[in-house]
Amino acid sequence: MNPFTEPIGVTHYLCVGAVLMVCGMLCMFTKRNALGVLMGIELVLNAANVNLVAFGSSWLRADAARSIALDGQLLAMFVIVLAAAEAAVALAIVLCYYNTQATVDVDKASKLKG
Amino acid sequence: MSLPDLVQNALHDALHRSLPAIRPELALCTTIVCLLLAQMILPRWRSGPYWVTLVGAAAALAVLEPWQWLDVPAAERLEIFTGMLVVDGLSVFLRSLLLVFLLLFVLLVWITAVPPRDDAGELFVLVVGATLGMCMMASANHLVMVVLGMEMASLPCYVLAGILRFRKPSTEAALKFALFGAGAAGIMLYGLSLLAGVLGSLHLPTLATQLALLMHSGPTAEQSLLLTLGSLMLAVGLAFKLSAVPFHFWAPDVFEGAPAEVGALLSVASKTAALGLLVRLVLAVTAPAVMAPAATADIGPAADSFPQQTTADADVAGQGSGAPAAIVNSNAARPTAILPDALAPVRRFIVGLLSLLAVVTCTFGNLAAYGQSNMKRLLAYSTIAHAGYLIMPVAAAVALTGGIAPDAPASGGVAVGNASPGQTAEADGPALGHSGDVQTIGERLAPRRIAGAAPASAAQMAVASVLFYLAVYLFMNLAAFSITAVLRNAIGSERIDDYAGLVRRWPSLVVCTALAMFSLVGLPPLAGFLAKFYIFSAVVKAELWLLLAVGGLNTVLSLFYYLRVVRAMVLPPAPNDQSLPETAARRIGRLYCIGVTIPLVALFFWSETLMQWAARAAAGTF
Amino acid sequence: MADSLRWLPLLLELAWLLPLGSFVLIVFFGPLMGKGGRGAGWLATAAIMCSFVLSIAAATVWLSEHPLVHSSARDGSEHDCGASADEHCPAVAHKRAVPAAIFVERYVLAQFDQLRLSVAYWIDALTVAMFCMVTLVASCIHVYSTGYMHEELHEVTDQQVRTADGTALRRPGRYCRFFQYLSLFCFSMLGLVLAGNLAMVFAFWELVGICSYLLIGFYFERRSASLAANKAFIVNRVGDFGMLVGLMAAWSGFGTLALGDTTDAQGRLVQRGIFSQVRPAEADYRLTVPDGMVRMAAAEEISAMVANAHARRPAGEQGQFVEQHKATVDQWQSAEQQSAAAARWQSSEQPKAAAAQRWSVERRQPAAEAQVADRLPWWRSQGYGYWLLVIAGLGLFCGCVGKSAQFPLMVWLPDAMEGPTPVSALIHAATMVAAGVYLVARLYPMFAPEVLLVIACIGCLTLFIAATIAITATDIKRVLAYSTVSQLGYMMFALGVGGWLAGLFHLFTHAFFKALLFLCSGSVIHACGTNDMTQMGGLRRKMPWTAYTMLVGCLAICGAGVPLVVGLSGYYSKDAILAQALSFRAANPAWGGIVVVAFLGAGITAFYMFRMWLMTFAGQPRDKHIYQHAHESPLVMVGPLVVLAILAVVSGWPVPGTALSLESLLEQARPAGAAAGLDQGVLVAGLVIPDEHLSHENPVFHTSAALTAFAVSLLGVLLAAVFYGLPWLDPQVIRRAFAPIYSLLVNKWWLDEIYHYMLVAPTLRLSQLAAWLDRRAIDWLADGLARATALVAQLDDRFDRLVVDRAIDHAADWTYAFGLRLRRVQTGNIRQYLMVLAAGTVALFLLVSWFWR
Amino acid sequence: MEAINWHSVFFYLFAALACGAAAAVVLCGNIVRMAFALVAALGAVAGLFFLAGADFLGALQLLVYVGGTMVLLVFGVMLTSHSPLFALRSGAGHWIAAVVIGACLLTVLLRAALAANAWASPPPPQQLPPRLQPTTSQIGLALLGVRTDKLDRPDPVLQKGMCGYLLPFEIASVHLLVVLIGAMFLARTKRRMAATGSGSNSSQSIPRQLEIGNANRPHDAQNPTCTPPGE
Repeated sequence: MNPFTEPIGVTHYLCVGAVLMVCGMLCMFTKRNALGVLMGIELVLNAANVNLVAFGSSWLRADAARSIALDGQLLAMFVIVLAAAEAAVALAIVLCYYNTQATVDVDKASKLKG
Repeated sequence: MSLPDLVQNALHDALHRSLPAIRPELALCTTIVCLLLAQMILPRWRSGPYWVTLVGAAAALAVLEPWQWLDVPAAERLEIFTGMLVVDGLSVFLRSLLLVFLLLFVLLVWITAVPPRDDAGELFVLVVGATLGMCMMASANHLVMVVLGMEMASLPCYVLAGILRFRKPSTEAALKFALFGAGAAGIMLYGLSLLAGVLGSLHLPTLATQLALLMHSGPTAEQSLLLTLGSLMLAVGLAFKLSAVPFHFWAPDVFEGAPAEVGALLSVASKTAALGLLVRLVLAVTAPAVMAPAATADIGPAADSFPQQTTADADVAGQGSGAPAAIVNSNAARPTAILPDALAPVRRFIVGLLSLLAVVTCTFGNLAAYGQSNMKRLLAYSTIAHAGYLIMPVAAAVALTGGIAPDAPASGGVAVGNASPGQTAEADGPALGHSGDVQTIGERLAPRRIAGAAPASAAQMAVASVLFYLAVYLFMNLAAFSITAVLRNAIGSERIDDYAGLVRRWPSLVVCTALAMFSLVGLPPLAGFLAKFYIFSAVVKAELWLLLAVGGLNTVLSLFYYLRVVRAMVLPPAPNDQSLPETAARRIGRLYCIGVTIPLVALFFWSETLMQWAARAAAGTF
Repeated sequence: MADSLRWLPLLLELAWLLPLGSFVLIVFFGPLMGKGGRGAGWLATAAIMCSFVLSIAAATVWLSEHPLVHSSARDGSEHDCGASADEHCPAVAHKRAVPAAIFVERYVLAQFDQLRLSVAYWIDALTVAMFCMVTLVASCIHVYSTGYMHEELHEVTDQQVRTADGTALRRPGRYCRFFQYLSLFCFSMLGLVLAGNLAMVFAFWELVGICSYLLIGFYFERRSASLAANKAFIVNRVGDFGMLVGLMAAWSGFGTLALGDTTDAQGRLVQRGIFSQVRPAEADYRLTVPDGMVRMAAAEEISAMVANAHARRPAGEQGQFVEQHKATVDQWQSAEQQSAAAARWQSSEQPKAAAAQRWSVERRQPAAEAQVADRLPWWRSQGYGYWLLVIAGLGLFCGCVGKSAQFPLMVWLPDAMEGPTPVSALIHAATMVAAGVYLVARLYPMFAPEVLLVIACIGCLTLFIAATIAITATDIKRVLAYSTVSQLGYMMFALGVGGWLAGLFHLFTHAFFKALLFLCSGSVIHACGTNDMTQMGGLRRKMPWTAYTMLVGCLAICGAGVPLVVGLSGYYSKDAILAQALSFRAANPAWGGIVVVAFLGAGITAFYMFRMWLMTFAGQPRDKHIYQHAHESPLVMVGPLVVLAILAVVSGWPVPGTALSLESLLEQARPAGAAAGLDQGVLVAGLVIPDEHLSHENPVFHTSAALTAFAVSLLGVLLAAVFYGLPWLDPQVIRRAFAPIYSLLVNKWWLDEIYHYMLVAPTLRLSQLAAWLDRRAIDWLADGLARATALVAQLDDRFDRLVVDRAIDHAADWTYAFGLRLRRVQTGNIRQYLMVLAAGTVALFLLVSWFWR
Repeated sequence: MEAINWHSVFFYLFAALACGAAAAVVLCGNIVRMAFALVAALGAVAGLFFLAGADFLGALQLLVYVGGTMVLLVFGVMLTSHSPLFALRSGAGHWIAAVVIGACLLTVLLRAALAANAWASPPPPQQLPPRLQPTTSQIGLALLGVRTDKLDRPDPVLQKGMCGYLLPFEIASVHLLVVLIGAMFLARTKRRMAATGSGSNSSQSIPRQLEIGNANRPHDAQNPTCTPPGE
């Protein structure tokens, strides 16, 4: 079966979302640079957005009437806004951290433990 | 209907119906603006931010008019902003708690002067912003509002954790909080997208009805897989806010790094909102008949389209003892009342999940608190443990919404155990099989009319016990944290060992500490006891014996480390080199501590009003 | 409720709370009130006096609404109903009417499901009378104490306590503290009297206990005092344990602890109280086993019914269901079922927990409820649940046994003499020990005949044992203490044989003369500085007021009077008791023996009281030194003596020209249906508790009781005079002649020793046995076997030390160590936290899909 | 041989780009390269949005994410790049753990994604690639509180659940305001000097004694940690 002749469904998008999610998570796990972790967060949020858009799209499934319609896009829009806000705050915190610790290494942030 | 008409209708609805219902939130928004303006126009008015916030919070509380709800028999359920928010007893109760806490928080920060006064403006913008978000969480009726509310509550808190921005621990705490929170938010969003995709809506009541219909017609394995995963990921986000194990890791570090005042905010307000949201979400999906938007097909979810249980007050007043007739009536008025039967697996799932979380959280929090030497860290673990206690009655409420349907093993264990096996199987048969024909539904409806009465009000009492616990918890934890803050200012330490000999210098404060700690344990002459009593009785009603056992055991476990704090203050001799000259600030600090401790005793003796209010608030939720 | 009656709760409430106010004020400001806290005494006295005035006002209000009628016994209008107990004559019928009482729920503290914890009052004539009596006696004692305790105003040198260097202990005075305790004591007692539900009763019950603990241990530096306080507290705990059992039985059986019916604001019935459940009006106030107890007893049948109903009922078909349930009832009434069920309750071995559980099942199955409700009367007629009622009654009585120092828990009361004398007076006359009798009287309606029989027996035993011990005691206060125990035995005995009024009447008269006696003895002790009667004698010349008021007290307690004409207060009350005892004997010949003991007790009482009086006041002084220093007490102490002496004389008399007398006032409060007489014993066949009115109305009982008691008492007095007044006989001779009996009595029947033995023996004996075995094993088998045994013993010992002893420690240590290990989970590394976040999600999913598939 | 579905082709193209770039973000060690890979991934996601018919959202993604958020991140990179960036590498243990957890997560998520196929079946293959219908005006109206999409929805339950987004739209602005003030507050390096010159005092009022490990320091009498209210 030739994949290029088959129409695209929700599942395809969900797979992309899953991959993005996992990449974002991996990013958060492995990056010692705080900014790297932030980038991972952006990927994770994007994964959710991909899902939402896919579920809201009327082109990707046969019974489009049961999709979440514009709700998907609207929620995704708010997620983008929130992600921007989150990035701003997180970045400010990272800068603050950098100011006091002179590093952006998250592994150095282990004074508080136990 | 033409487009301009639609717009006109929407605007009319927003301006005349919805806006008046969110007056407290509007007052908070105004407070934010006033704070910014005050800083801009009157930069030298150094106590300006305190006054503005105090007035703003008081105004918000005033326009919320919680005292009205003390008398209103049953809360009227009002969906506003075309279903985005819902105003009912629960939301009013939670918002009043949040605003009361805001008021007390402003006073505390004023007294303990953390952070420096120059930063007070920003601090209060953030705190008010966070409170606004929490209010949204408390009355969210739509997944967008869930997400938005949680983010609005979280983001300012990240900054607040780092409010002492030139101190290493503080920035470290903020960084950990922000990264962990963002990760949890990501997971939650992902799960939420899955849920929405399967159920086809973001509007909670619609979603719940969809779920009930889906369960009724029997979901495919794929659908239930997606539902399970989605709800679990959503639960992760909530568990993060609740600091439930294993998603609690941020809590101890953040509490230790952030000032004690912020700790109070995180442990009280944040948890209040999160718990409110949890209650809302689980009740929305397990008792959808209440919300039943499918009952009427008209556009625009006006409040009057919902059959209201105006008789619910009688039921609350009777407190489980009476008024089955009232319930029968209100049940009969709801065409979708059949749906809860189909939801038994969902209930089982949620009860199991919440029980698991509660057991693990409670035990872990109490055990890990044992070896702590830092007061704030100890309180952080105590907060975690209390999250566990608080989840228990929610599980109980979910179990109880199912009534005594014999197919719910969580609640019907004894009934099944006593009836002979053959009969039970016969009775259970049609309930378990999801055959959708109308006759079975009618048959199943009939016994529910008789049997469903008491459990419905028992579930309300379970929710009421959560609310009562939250109200008591506000004072207990605020007292504990403000004592920590006052002591930090006085003796410059947050180590428990450094509290030695305080009893001879500041006996009043030690008494307050003892009261707060004993109340946190749940010892009798204090409100904490009643709170625990109520939640445990809810658990007993739901017959979740494991939860009861774990809760009881943990209460015993927790006694030790709470007592250790008091012991550290009382028994060891005071170091001789320290003198504590009395200053006005210290005296006021102590007075504040005494002030927030008094309710712990008072609420024990005058718990009736609060409990009644909580019961009414809970009744409005069903 | 009549208009003026609405003020009654308020008046009594105020009278109750005033001592509390005084207590609080003294706690906070006591030391500031004058030099050494002198003002505290006046404050406390003023408070209790105000309470007294308020109580009098309450009594006035009460009497204005409930005018007294002439009590049938006193005015001689005798309805001859005959001795047969179950005959319905008009007099009996009217006595079945409900007593006038007010039940007010002042404030609901908390409500747990059915159980309401509230501040509730039960007010009837008894409450009002108790209030007047307690506050009056307490007022006298307060006034007296301001004189008696004046030493405590400044620094006190306690000669009885030696410090480490051998000198007498010097300590600051505790004047304030004394009055603070007194106020609290009065508050607790009044609260107990006013209480309208058992929870409140229990709370104040405990408070009374604590106050007595504090007051008995007032001189806590003295070892004896602190031991006595501990003893009082611990012995009372034993009783309270029984009381808790009774409370729980009552709660689970009645579903409420309130005495009266709870109504809401509109006056609708919310919950039936204990009294109306156990003696419902629709059953003509007969003793009725409440529904709850019947259900508990019939739990097995009920669960079977539920299962039945569950199986048979087609969903939603109500009509068929009713028919079915009727069929089930018929089926149930088959003869064999009946006999089996009737046999069951008598063995009734089913565990309570299981019963409760099944009951809850039943509650959750309303379908079966109607069926169960139908069966209830039949079950009740079969005696289901009766044993629960008995258990509840016995449990509650256990508490009274402890508090009222009945056999076998009477050992604490004589030791309680270590407290200051006014405290003894208060404890013995009006508060603590009266509480037990009061409670028995209050809960009288719910006592089954079997319980009453137990009460009578215990009371009889107590009165005899205590009276005999008192014969040989030489400590003046101990004589009085044993006399109290003995008199309390009388009261319990009276209550037990159906003499509700007689017992209470004696409680009141006894309060007056016992307070008088104690205060007189305090006056003597104050003057002589010693308690020992063997060092006194001839004191009447030095302190005439004390001597003659005490004589009045002695006469009163002996029941002196001209038979059938007039007498001191004790004469009337004791006669009433003995008459009722005779009535009881007539109804139950099998139990008649206990009546004889009661009469014997009356004689002994007269003997030891006069022995005491004569040894103290008559004859020649035995110790010149003490005699020379003795002096009459100040006016502030003598005044209360005179007041009490007058009361001791007149309190049994009706107010001339009116119907107003203590007896007729109490008669108003007689519990509905508790006039007994119609209650037959179930467990003890043929037991009949006779109606008290019969003993009044039947002149046979009345006259014979009066004459016999008089003769016996006279004999006792004469005997005392022979030994101690006009010393014709030397007591030493008698003592030698009856040496075994004397040693029995002087050692207080070895009760203390028996308890000591019983408590310590098992442990001691066991360890001795082990030691003995050990030694024997080594001595006798000094070979390889012995060594093996030794080895095993050693291993066992090690096991003991390492495992058993330290298991508790280890459990704690492990928890702690586990807690410390948990800290290591919190590594502080944010990336690990994030990994746990994701791993937790996955793990949760796997877990969930594993379990919920 | 059926005709090539260009819609699908483009989907695979963008999907591969998004996944590849996301993987590159994970694998890159250099923060700047990571940033560029992230830009690529987000851009590809924007392409996916277009392909799903979400034109406005795709544009928003490009503008806000690629334009705004990335600039923010790059700023951060530049501001903090004084320290050696290349030294920040994780140990092998961390990687192994991360990969194991990531693999588990991927399995679970992919399983869920594939499960969706069962109930949300793709449209029939003969259907032509749909034409782009602009959603901008619908989104705009929705943000005003009026939903005009799918007015003909057959299911009344779902119809009911279509809410207007007026409140989130408005409240998000308050949120952004608060958050930006917070971010500004944190990012401000210097303490604000009060006009009265009392700034030095206020700076001292940060409780110094809160430093960890230094908790035993006795109270410094010259350095009052708090001032009474109303001062």
